[in-house]
Amino acid sequence: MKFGILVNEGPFTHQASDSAYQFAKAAIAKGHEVMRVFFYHDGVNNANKLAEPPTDDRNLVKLWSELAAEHNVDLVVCVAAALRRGIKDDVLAPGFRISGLGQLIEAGIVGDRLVTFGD
Amino acid sequence: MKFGILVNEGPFTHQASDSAYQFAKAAIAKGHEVMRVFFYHDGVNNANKLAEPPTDDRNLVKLWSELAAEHNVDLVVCVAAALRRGIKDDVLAPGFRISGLGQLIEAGIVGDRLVTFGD
Amino acid sequence: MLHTVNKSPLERNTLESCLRLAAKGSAILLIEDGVYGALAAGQAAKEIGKRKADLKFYALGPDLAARGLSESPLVDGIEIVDYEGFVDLAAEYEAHQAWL
Amino acid sequence: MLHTVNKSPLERNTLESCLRLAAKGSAILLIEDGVYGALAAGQAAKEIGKRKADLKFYALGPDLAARGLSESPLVDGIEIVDYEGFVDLAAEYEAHQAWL
Amino acid sequence: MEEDDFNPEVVKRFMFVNRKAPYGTVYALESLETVLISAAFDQDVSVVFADDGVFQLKKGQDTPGINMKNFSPTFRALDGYDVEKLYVEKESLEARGLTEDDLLVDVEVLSSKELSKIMAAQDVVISN
Amino acid sequence: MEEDDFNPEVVKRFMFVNRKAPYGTVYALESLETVLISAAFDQDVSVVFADDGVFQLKKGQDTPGINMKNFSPTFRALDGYDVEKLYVEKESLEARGLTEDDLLVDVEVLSSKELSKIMAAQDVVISN
Repeated sequence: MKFGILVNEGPFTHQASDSAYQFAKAAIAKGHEVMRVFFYHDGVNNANKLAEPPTDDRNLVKLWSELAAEHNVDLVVCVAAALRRGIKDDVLAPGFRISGLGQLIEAGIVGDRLVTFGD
Repeated sequence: MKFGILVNEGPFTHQASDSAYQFAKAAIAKGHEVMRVFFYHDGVNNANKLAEPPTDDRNLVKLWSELAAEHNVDLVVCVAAALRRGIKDDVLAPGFRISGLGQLIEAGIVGDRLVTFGD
Repeated sequence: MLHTVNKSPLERNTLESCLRLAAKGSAILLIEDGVYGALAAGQAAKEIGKRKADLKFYALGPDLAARGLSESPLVDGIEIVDYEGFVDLAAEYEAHQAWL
Repeated sequence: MLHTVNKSPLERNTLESCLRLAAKGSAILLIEDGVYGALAAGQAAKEIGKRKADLKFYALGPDLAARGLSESPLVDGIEIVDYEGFVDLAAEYEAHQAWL
Repeated sequence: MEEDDFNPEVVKRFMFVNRKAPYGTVYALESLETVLISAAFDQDVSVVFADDGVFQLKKGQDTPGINMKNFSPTFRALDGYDVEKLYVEKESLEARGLTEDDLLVDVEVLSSKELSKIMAAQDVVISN
Repeated sequence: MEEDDFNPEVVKRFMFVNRKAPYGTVYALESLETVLISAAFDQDVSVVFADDGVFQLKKGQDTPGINMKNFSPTFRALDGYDVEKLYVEKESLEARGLTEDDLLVDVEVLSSKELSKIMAAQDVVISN
């Protein structure tokens, strides 16, 4: 099955990004495809490569980048939400790309399921 | 009177930063001193100079920088919260400085009032 | 103590908790989405009414206006203030507690 | 429809709204702080009980464990799943609605 | 994604669920941006207002005092984007002392029970 | 700020109010960091747990399954920082079916009324 995932909150402040990541990993482990993760609202902050959590804490930005590299997951950051919040190419972590909201709607059309995580 | 202000949320997503800014402006207009604004939790995102909201929307990062310049307000970003979220000197807007949580406690001790804005 | 409540009483429990824990003689200022709590037709009206003898209630005018509530009947006795009035309240009461 | 609720029923109105609007035959999965709604001793237990004939209820085990609730009695009939179980539910039901 | 995965013939039922008040958070505004974009994809789009989301449609919003943009006129423009199914939950209106006359656009007011059935029939539900 | 503004003799009553559950949001963890720092300033510090904040003190937290750090043991360390006034609201405990035995540190359980009086006497209240 082809999953799209919507993440509405940034890393660390809310558990949304953690839950979405665990869901994506479990879906892939079960043989499903995670075709796209779309980051909207404060979710765009998941793409900030400058994030440097304490060494005994998880680094969600890095975890998403690794997931993209290993399993060919398309990580899309909404351009309008990102501009407003100062997430630009200068700070974009590997594996993320900035694009339009149309990519979210497309994931809804093309994917079998869209699963949402937020505050 | 000497006010300290605590801002717990980033710009745009929650009204907290707007309310804190309006409060600070009104306090200064009434002849009070705003000695320090301390940005904690997602509040550290208020210091991201890359933020570029639509031209018909307010730009909170810029408004805070201007307030600091015009009225000598000390804008302090919590270093631990900022590191976790990727707010570093590279992206720090004018007028903000990164420092420790002790600056919040100190504002509570030295100021006459600490006023908090959050989610 | 000046208490601020910034969430709708129909979405979160902050106004309820504030009403339970605010000591006699305190003031409660409703700001941001908290101003929905000031509506006479809202379900928080009764709870606010119960504490009107003990507490002073205020609502932030600019937040009411933004939400289209300038003409809406508010709970009897709630005073409308602007940001300067907010500053006055913060100066008048010896400390501030935000119910987040 | 698979519904997820991620907030405590004592803090927010999301579980209440979900219970009001979830159609018969749907499943409700409690995740993150939503797992507090699964507690047998909690005030949401009664409301969940009322819809047990219509809806299936699940709670995410890792979120229960994180919060120290692994040994706590849950509302009768709530099934515990892990993240893979969450994926199975998302695949089994034809759409997902997050109550945020 | 391969280009040929995209089948322009597919029409899915997309529902946008608005349960949050405007201005206190940005969700209402950013959700509206998503609705507008979705209109370009020729899907079967509906928008639901329930709980405090009904306040998004309140007449008379006047925002200069909080220095934010009043985006409520955009709801009136939805019609021009062929987004015509706007549903409001009756129970949510009533709990807030509002009636249809308080709303700035024409909507269909539905009971929880009626709304519940429509929600259950969606292919994609986007909430925030 | 001028250096000479800082008077080390000042002792204010600082209260940290925790009303949010752990893990679902970061507020509980980051608030605890503030409490620890405050200990270095020789103020009169107290920490309140009310509403879902009482869950922060629940015994048996076990977080590897959600890949987050279990910070609850730090509450046990507060004593070593001379942060000894931990207040829990009785009504909040009861509404959640909890008793003092469920908590991982010694606390003072107070009624809303008693807690209300202590809150009213604070100089600085920090909440999140």
